[in-house]
Amino acid sequence: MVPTSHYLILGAILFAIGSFGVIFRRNAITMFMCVEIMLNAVNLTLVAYSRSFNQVDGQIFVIFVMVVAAAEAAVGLALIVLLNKRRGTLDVDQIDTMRW
Amino acid sequence: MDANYIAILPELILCGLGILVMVLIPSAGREGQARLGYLSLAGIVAALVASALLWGNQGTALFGMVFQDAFGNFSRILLLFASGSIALIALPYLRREGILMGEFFCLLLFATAGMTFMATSADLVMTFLGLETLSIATYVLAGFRSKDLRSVESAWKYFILGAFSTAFMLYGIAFIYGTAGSTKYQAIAEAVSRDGGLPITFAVGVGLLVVGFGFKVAMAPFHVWAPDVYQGAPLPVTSHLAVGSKAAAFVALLRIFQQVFPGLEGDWNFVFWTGAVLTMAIGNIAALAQSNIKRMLAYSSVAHAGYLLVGMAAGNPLGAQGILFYLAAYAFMTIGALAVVQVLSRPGEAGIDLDDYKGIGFRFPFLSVSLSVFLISLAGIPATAGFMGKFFIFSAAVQERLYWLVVIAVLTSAIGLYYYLRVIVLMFMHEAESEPPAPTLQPSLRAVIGLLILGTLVFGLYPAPLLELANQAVQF
Amino acid sequence: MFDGYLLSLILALPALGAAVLAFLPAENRSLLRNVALAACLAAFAASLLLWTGFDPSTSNMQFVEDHAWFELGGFQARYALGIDGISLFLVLLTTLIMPLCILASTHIKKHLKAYLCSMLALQVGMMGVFIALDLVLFYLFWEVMLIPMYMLIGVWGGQRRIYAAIKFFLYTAAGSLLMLAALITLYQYNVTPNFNIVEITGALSDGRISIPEGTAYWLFLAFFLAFAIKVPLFPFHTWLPDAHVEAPTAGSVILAGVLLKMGTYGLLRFCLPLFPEIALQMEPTISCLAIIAIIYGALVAMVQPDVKKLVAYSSVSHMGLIVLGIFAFNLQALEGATFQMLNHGISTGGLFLLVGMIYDRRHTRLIEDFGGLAQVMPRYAVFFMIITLSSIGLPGLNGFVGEYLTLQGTFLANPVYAAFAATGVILSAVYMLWMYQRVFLGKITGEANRQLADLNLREMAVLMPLVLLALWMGVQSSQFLRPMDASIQKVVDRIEQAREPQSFRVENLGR
Amino acid sequence: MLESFWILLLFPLAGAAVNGLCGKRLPHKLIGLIACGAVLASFLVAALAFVELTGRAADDRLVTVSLFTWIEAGEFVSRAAFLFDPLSAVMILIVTGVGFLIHVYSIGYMHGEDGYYRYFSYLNLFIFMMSLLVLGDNFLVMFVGWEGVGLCSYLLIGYYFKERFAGDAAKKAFVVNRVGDFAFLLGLFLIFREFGSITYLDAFQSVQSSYPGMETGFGILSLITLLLFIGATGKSAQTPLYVWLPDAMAGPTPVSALIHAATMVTAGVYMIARCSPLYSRAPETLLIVAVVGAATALLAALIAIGQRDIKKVLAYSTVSQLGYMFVACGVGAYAAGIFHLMTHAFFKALLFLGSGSVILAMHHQQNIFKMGGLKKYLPYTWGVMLVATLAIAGVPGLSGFFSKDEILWQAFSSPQGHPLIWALGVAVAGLTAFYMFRMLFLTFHGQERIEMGHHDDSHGEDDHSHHDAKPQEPGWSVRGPLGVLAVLSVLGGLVGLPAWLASTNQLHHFLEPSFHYQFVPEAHGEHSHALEMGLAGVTTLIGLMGIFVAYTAYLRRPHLPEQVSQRLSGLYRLIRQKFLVDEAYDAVIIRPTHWLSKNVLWKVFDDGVIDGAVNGTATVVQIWAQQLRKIQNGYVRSYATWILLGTALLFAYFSYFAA
Repeated sequence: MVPTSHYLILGAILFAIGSFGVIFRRNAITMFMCVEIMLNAVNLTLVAYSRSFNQVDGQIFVIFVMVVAAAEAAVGLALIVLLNKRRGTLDVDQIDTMRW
Repeated sequence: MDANYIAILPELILCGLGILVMVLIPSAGREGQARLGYLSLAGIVAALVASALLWGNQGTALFGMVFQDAFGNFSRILLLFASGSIALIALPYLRREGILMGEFFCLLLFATAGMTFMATSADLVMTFLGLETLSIATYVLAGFRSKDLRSVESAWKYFILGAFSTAFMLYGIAFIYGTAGSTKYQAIAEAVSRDGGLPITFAVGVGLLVVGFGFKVAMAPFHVWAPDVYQGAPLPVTSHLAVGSKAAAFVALLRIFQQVFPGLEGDWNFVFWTGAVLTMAIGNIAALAQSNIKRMLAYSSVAHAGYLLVGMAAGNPLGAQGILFYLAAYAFMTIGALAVVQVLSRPGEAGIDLDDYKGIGFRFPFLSVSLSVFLISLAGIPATAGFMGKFFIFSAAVQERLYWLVVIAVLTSAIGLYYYLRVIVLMFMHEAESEPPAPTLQPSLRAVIGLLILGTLVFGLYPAPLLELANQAVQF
Repeated sequence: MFDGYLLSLILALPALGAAVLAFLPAENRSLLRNVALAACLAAFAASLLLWTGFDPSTSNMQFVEDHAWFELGGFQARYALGIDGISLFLVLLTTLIMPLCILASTHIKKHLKAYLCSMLALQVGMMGVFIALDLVLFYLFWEVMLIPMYMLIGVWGGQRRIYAAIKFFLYTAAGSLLMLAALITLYQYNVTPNFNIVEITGALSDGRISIPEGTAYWLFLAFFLAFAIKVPLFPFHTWLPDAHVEAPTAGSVILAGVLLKMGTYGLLRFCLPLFPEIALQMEPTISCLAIIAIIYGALVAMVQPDVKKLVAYSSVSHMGLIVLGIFAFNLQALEGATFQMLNHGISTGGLFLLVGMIYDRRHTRLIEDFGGLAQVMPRYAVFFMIITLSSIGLPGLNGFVGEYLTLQGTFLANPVYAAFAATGVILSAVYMLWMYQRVFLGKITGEANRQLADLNLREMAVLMPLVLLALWMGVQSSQFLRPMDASIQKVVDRIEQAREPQSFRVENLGR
Repeated sequence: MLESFWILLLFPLAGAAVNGLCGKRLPHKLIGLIACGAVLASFLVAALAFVELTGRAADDRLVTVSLFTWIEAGEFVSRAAFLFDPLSAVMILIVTGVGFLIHVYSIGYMHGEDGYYRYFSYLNLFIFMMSLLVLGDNFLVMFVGWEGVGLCSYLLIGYYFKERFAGDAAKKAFVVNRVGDFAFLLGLFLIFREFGSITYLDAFQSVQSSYPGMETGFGILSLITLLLFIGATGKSAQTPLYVWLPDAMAGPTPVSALIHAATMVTAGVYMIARCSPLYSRAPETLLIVAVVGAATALLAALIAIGQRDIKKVLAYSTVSQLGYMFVACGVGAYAAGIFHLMTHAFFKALLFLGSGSVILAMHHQQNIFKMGGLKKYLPYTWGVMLVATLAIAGVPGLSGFFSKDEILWQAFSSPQGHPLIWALGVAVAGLTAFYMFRMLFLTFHGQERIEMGHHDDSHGEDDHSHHDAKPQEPGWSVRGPLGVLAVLSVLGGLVGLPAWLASTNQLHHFLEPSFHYQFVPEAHGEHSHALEMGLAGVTTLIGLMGIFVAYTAYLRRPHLPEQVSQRLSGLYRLIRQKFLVDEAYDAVIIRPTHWLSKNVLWKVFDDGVIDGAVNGTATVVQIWAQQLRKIQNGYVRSYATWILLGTALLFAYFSYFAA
């Protein structure tokens, strides 16, 4: 049996990858995908804990997270489409109308 | 453990009505959209009445997922009041901008439901759900003026950064769950008090939780999104962001840190101390350099988050009481100020540069005086609720001997005086450069602004009733 | 007749006047003026009842009103009003100056309604400062009055009005915010159930409240800074010349006549009774600043080319003397200082009124633009002379009594201070008379000066009360001093108690 | 009448008020009548009270009346209370008597001037203030009068306020007096501190009990008396504060006579006499007083020699004569000082009024070198002026002789005196005789060098009409007072005949009770009448010599002065330029202070340092603001970095804390 800590470490690595992805990728969709990676890293962590406690609370939570992530994805992708329409690019570094 | 749906009646009303509005949108026709607005408003009022009627109930409901207590009800009333005013203010705005669509109200209803859930939540899952309900609805609201790049950009920035910080918060929740074995507040509190020294993962979890809330309340350095997003979002949504979502996050924070983690005291109030100092300083100083009133008010909103964080840093019941009072005062003055800005702006959100305010003082006396009152209250000058709020919060901090924090708070608010006063200077002391057409002030708006002024002044002069309610609310 | 709510009435009358004004048509200027004047006069009449009903034999607060206001963390802030011998005349001074200011504001044409409302609001704030007994209430009034003053300077002021208004506001607000912090801190040590200054002082003096010395030191500094800025004490005075020069006449009059007194009143009411030990410790520093203010203010006043600025710097000098008197800690000096507060209100207020009158005619205040005015405006010259003499402390007029008592008291405390401070006697004559000479004496210079009209009836009606009062206070001084006696004695006793730490400690052990 | 002597204060006050408030609408005759009537009434009251006072026993000659409490603060009490004793009786008689004469004179002199009512109002106010000064029963009431007469002096010097110099002179007088008052005030503070009261009698009693004998060394008493004396140097124009008096001649001539010769300037002498209980116990101060008095007498006499303006000559002469009075006080001979004060009031008032008559006749020509030979046109004026000049020159038999002689005798013989002081006094007597006769000769005798004055258009339109006319004697209202004063100048000395002429010096005897608390040191030895008489002879001789020199230089050999001045050009120039005292004050005090105030305190310190710090703070915050807003660069990735950074910090903090 794989110890819980392994899942946790994997989760942490995934989370770190996701968060650095958000910072270093310039494409809007990729950025959003990186956020999804982070959410899934959390899901993995939750499930791992849930299993270690032998209870389902964490797993139920994961389902909630997935639902929320789906809703977020819907809104987010719609926004990205809109953004592309208004700005004509998905390069986030060119989206700086408002600053200072 | 039972459902006790009565306890979540306000949320049920909001959600039910939200669904109903959504369903009715297509059939209402162009003219009917406004009626949907009034319907939503009625729903919010009904929810508010329901919350008031629930005052006095104790215990938990919805299978232990929500509390029923004075704190929750106080927060609900506060949040509902904010949303109600915003709905009323939004109607003429949406009509003017040509985006009068029922979706706005339905999203507002959902967001409000999310906020009230955050206020009553007894479980991190519930808190998360409330937060996300609020957030997702607000992402859309921020981009509601979809024809305008600024609005879309605002929505996008809010969305991506919001999701980013939510991920941190979720990760934190996961750690807390992993340490305490439950997401229920009570269980976590018991775990904290049972085995005092919790493993590092718990501490990290709490820290990450702070990131999520810090983002919502615009605590430095998690405030970076606020200026851009506030500036780009439609004006009523800016109000909603500045007041509703911030207040919801604060009450949730309060509940978590006052009710669940009192044992952690020494650790997290340093975080809030630092956060408060940074937030007040950055908000107040950066606001000095702004030329757009909306953006200036965004920074001001950041600064006010700082003052509220002073109350968090105090971490005592007095601080909680002060925060609740301050949130109410803050709702009056910020919604009021942005409402006046809205009235004075022109279609397409033009005319919101500070220069546009030159010399309007004696031309539109009602609006200018109202704006002045709200700004004076924001500046924390007495005879306004804003002063009383600051007074209570600083008192709480002093009670915990956080003298330096209070001194810094006081100095930064002295800096803050400058930019609030500058607007008054522009309005009353400069000559107009052009002759802008008189803005139209709908009776409903006049009524809302009047009401908000009344609240600002009455609670500034006689805070006792509100203060007493807040006092009851913080008796967890 | 109005027992029990006389003070509230005095407070409410101007507020009521402002409320009525808000609903009157803006076009009917004379109606607006008359309503405002009526409100002020009513307040003045009501305040006269305070004097007639005042009992000079006690140091207790009189005409007390005390109602619950709000409760916070176990303390009660209360709507507590009351006056004693220190505040009695400051209240009267306020209610007297206001109607005169409204009478003297006929040159205001722009936004008259707002102007009058600001004036009345200002009056409420200033009155409140002098009569509030609750610390929170005091602070509320203290800050409230900033806004209308800010508007008066900023909207109806001169060329650089905006700079002056903002400077005034930020300078004073910065000080008062620190006071707020101190005020809050003070509560941490409070054992009385409320924030009443009298009760807190009482508890401090019988040892029920004790503040560690380190804390008390900072608290004192915070309070002191707020008051010192308001006074304004050197080196916190630079807002004053700008504010005075730019403010409209009535604004300057109120600023000099009443607003500055709030600073010295605060020192007397709060700094001394609350922190007598620290006051004693800090006395050398503060006295030195006060002496510098006296001499420095006078010297800088001497070389000002603008009459208003000259009077402004002379205020710095005069107020320095008041501060010096307050920190001499004996009855003579404190009574002299309190008396001098009234004098300064009358003489400097009068000077600003006079300067305003000539400014209305010539639209300049530069001394070099004038000359020989005594020939074209003899009545004006006479009034100016009398007020000038009052300002430079000529015996027989009010200024002398205050100056003399203050210096006498200071001398008893420290002869060297008094010797330095008394040079102000010489310098004030130098700058005032030199200015008078250049403006009024000699040949008439310039065609514009030849055409000037002398004072009209209204203007004389504005000045006459001040002149008569200057005479009355100069001759029948004891009528004004006697009501102060008991209250000031109490402050002195408080300081004396702090001077003898030994017996104080023994008392504490006994408890 | 004695118990209600204080009502004499009311008449001039009422007169001043009536003339001041409604004088503009009153006819000139009535104005004069009111003013003169008021002073006359005061004089009559004073005279009646005086008579009653003399009727009482010597130790009962003291009346105090308290009207109301003026200032009260703790132990500090000052009542509006008045004291009538021999000293104040003599003073008030001089003040109201001479004052009345000068009022009458003014009716003629000021005829046709602008602001006639203003003049009389001020003059009455002056009498009121002077009476306060003299009658007050405590230091503070005296100080009211003290400053009040200063004010009147200011107003009257500046009477011709259209002229620049009048305004300058008025301000100078006030400010210089203020310098003295500064010290005077400190003296009062010290008196209250030491003796617990500022009422004369209480304070003196306390002095007597705490200082049974003289103070040794320079102690508190010396300090008090010195401070008061500095006040007196201001008011009574002594070194170093005499500089205002010559300038004060800018005022109308009757004012110079009343205020700047007869009454106000003698206030210092009165004050010292009043405080004799203090002074007599402070030998150190007495020495200073005597030396300052003598030095002033000499200095002013020297300057007087070189003056060309008739009034300036008289002004310096006044300074010089006041010096005598201070010498008297300084040697402890207060009564002698008061005696000289009185005679001086007579003859100096007469001199001024006479010179006024000349000036009037010469259409405001004041330069004695543009007069000459006026005796022909103004015989009456010449006559009275001659009497007065003889009196001041100390010619035996006239009032000035007796009073001056007594002072010199006391300077020589009193325990505090010194032959050196006597010698100085004698020298000054010679100089006095010289410059007074110089003036008289240049004005009335010798060649006619008449050049009429071109006084400014501002006073009296009718002046123009007869510019070419010869000088004429003025009217009765001018001549009358001159006559009375001439008589007084001759006979005034009889009240104080010296011991070698009469058994009792009546004035001394009368004043004795006022110096009750005085400490009288034991005399060192007996001096014989013969010595006193001999010394008087010496003085007289010197005086006659002075007259003779003046006669030689200005009548017999008119070229002599020029030759002498060429020979001694340095000294002469120094005297002509009044020893450059004014210039020195200007260069050492006034200019540096002004420059410092303007360029350093105001421009550099106030505007630069303090305001610079204030505005600088604002600028710094603005700069921060500009920097801070740069964080908000609009890039969402950078925002995410900030969030991550914050998270990392939190992470670090919490892991550190939990560990």
